[in-house]
Amino acid sequence: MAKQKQTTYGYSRKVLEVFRHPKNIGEIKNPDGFGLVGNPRCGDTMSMYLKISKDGEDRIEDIKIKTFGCLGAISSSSILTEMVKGKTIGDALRVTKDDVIKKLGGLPPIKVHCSVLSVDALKEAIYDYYKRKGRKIPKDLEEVHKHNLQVRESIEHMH
Amino acid sequence: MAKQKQTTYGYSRKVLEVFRHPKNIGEIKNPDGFGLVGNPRCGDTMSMYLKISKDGEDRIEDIKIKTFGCLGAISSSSILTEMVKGKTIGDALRVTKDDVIKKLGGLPPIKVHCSVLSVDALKEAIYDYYKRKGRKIPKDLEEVHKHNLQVRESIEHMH
Amino acid sequence: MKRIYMDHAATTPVDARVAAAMKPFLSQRFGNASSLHTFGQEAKEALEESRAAVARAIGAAPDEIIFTSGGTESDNMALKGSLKRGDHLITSAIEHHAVLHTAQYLEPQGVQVTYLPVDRFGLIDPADVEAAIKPNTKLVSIMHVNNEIGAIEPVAEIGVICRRRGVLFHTDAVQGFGKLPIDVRKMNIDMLSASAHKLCGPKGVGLLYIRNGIKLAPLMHGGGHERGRRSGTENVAGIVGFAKAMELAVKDMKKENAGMKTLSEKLVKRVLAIPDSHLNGHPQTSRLRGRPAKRLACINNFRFAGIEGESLVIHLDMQGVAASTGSACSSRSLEPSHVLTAIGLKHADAHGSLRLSLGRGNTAADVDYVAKVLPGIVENLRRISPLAKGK
Amino acid sequence: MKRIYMDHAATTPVDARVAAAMKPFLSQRFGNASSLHTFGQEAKEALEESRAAVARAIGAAPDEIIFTSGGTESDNMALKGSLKRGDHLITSAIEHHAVLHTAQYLEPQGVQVTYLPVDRFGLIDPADVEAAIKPNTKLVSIMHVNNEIGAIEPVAEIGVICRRRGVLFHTDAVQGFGKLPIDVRKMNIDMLSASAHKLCGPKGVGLLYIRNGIKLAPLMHGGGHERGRRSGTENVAGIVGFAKAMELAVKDMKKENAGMKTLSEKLVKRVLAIPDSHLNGHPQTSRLRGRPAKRLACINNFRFAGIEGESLVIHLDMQGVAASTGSACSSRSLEPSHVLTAIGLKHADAHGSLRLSLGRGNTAADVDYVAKVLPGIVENLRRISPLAKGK
Ligand SMILES: Cc1ncc(COP(=O)(O)O)c(C=O)c1O
Ligand SMILES: Cc1ncc(COP(=O)(O)O)c(C=O)c1O
Ligand code: FES
Ligand code: FES
Repeated sequence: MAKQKQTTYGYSRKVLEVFRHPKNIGEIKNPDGFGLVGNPRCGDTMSMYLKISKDGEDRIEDIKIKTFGCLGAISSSSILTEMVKGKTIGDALRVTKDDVIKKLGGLPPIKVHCSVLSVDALKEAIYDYYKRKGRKIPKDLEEVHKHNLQVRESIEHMH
Repeated sequence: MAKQKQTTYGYSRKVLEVFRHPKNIGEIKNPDGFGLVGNPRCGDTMSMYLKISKDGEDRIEDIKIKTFGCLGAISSSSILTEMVKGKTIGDALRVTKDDVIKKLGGLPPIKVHCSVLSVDALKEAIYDYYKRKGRKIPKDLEEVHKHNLQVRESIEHMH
Repeated sequence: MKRIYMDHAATTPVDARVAAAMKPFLSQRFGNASSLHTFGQEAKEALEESRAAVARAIGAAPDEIIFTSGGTESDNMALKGSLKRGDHLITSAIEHHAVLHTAQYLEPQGVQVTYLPVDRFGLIDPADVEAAIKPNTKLVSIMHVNNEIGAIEPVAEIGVICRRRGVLFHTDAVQGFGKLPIDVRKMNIDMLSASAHKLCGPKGVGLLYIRNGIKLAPLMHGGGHERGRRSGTENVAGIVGFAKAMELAVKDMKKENAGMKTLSEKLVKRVLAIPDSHLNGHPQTSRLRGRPAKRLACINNFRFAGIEGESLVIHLDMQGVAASTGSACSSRSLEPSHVLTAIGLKHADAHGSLRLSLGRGNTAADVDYVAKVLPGIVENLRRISPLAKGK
Repeated sequence: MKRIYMDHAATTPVDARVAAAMKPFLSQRFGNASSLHTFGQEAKEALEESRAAVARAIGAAPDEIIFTSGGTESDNMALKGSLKRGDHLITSAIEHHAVLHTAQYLEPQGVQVTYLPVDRFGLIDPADVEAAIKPNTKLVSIMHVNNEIGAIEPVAEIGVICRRRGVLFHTDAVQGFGKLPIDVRKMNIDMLSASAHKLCGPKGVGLLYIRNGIKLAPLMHGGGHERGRRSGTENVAGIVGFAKAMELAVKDMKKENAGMKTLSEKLVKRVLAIPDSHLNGHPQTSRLRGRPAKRLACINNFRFAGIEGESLVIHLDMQGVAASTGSACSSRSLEPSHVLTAIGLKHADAHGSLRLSLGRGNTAADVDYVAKVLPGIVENLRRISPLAKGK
């Protein structure tokens, strides 16, 4: 895991930069895939919208997010959308929380889970896309989804 | 008991004045009465020398002390000698620790026993005088003496 | 960029007059108050004058005051020093962590603890205190003013109950100290904690008032300072600063409170003009038809639907405004504020709180500036939030 | 009257450079280190820089240092935090009261305590430590430098023994800190207490080094500061001052020690010219034929037959010299110094001690002045003493 270097508010310079100007914020009308994930402890929530290419290459043509959460959550989700936009779903699924953290110049230990949240949001949206298309769902996506359902139940009362 | 007013080093102005210039310091060669008393806790020690008038009035003609001890002990013993010099033994025995403390403008609570020590030294010297003269010894002097013997045994090792 | 400080409930700058009072005790008059010589006696004298001054300010006797390293130590000492296995403690759900975590530490040691609930304004019902008293109840510890939402607890009423029922009463007065009048006799307070850095004094100095006759087990053993109740070389400069800060606070209490009230009203009005915004805490900040104030005017706590507090605070800071979400000490924790949860807020709402706490240095222009930048920040954060309504 | 301060083992004036370093953290940079905003971040940064600096100075990692309210709290925490019912503690008869009274408090709680004796110079034999270790020995707490007679204990040797035998080793380094080189790794120290006001830093700030991996029960519960190990808003100004004081001490250690040694030698020689006077403590203040120094040169403790200490100290003070008898914290107690008793002095001799402790501000002229007035005072007091010989 990339160690955090510079800190303001306990965050790296890059996190702050992304936080100031987050990218790909918003919603997509009639998305091809949609994911909503939350963290049961901190109550932070992300919704992820995908537009997937119709050319058989499963390329992420457009991606939008909304995040209710801390700087870690906002910057993780923003940078992730930038990292995967234009990639194929296969490549996008290979992006890990560590990639996100590295790109952000590190995250405080207590905030590592924020990057997990963003990666999970993407997986959840891809799960939704596969589901709609009636595709076979890879085991790890299935697991993320199951976990997410549990969490969402438990945080229902939070909002 | 007189409450202490002004304080330097925790002592009244008067205590300090007496401490700076203690009176009646020294010994008397061939005294008519001699008393040596000590305090078992703090280890302070006083020796008191009396010269008593031969006119049948038992007047304290001269009095000298030596004190190894704190400011409380030094000033108590000095002021006591001033208070009783010239008095009859009967009057001298009526001087209490409270009289001493009052004259000193008060003593810190932890130092009240220093004034007791000075009063005891006088009693012990008078006891000695009575003994030498073969006089009947009043009960309270007898008690002070007994107590003092015990104490002296217990502080022997201190010096 | 002009920087506006609106986090006075977290800490305050040392007043210049306080710093000036402290200075000689760092340099020329640096003696150890236990030393017999003149340097020591000077320090001792300053120490005792400070003690007498703060005692006077709250109606206590000087020997009822011991100086500590801060509010946390005072709270720890009041609880740990008075409670032993088998005793029952009554406290509230909205105490500062210095009380709450100490109570939680004592529970496995065999101390029973009742955490009283509060109403939606954070107020404790004295009747609840009375009802919770059991034969083994030893201590009631209820804070004077809550640090997050400014709730002013009915300390005098609780004091009467405790005295009548023969139960000790401690109050954590860290936030109200120097802002609300306190008379420990009239209010039947047995122990009281305060901390200098909340009233323009230095950090690292506090006090515990202990009513005469109450024996507490010491937290710190050693040289027997503070008449054996708190060992450790006294922080004379800090203590002198504390006393000076208290003197200034008491002298100007009426005037400062009036000023705070005016600023606070303006601030609340402007902030609540933001759509879907709410005040966490009681609206009544002064005596009204004979009923006492329910909230300290300088502590203003808001929430904005759909918005997370950390992001809000950092955006504000980027625009030059220092504020907080939750209490300062939990700003690095993931849990939502226990105080906001206790007044009934949902998790997300509790996470989205903003505390703007006013102090001596704040002006109407500061309030204007905050009121100007805040709506835009809220709007921006709502734009990226999946929880925000509309849009 | 010129006032000469020769009581640096009791406390020291804050160095002007230290006061200057502290100042901004009282006024402009006053933030609470737990706050998220810029004021808080600045405070946090200063706090962490200070932590790193003192850690570096003793060969520790920054996260092995926690800041406390002073040496007393550090000692209390080291002992109370590591010992529980059934454990065995080995300490010495000459520890500071902060250790000794804490040990005495722990005894009735079911902690066994061995108080090791010392030789006539106040030195502990490492072999005694080893011999005292039992299967339930949890902690050895032996001070680095004794505050009354300056004895330098064989801390490194004791460290080796403790490490080998799997026993924790704490040292109260309050007096040696910044005066003797310390490397906690090389010396196998597990915990170390220090206090800023002994090295020209402010009162009310101390530290406890806790080797990584050691878990101590906290003494103070609350907001979870110092990574949960010591709650309470950090005294940032004080901590910055502590770090600055340590930096200055380390930078000039060699030079200052050489200066102290010269002054001390002169002082000892002149004082011992008084009839029936003695040095309490080891004569060897520097490395000699490969053997380490046995006494810190700045702590010089004397006795004068037949003379009581309080009177001596007050006479000296009346002539402008601040000194002490016994340790500062027991100056108002009647008991003779436990340290002097432990090195075998009789009650009266222990009561008649005079400590002249040198520091940064002292000059050769100061020593000359003391050497000039002291003989007369001793003579005067002997004149009124029934215990003095001759005359
Ligand atoms: C209500 C309350 N109690 C206790 C404390 C702790 O005081 P200190 O920071 O001086 O340890 C604080 C502030 O931090 C507080 O607001
Ligand atoms: C050896 C020693 N340990 C502990 C202490 C206590 O430190 P503090 O005064 O900072 O509480 C002192 C001095 O007072 C000391 O000399
Ligand atoms: S704190 Fe939970 S997502 Fe950042
Ligand atoms: S302290 Fe004992 S006689 Fe004064």
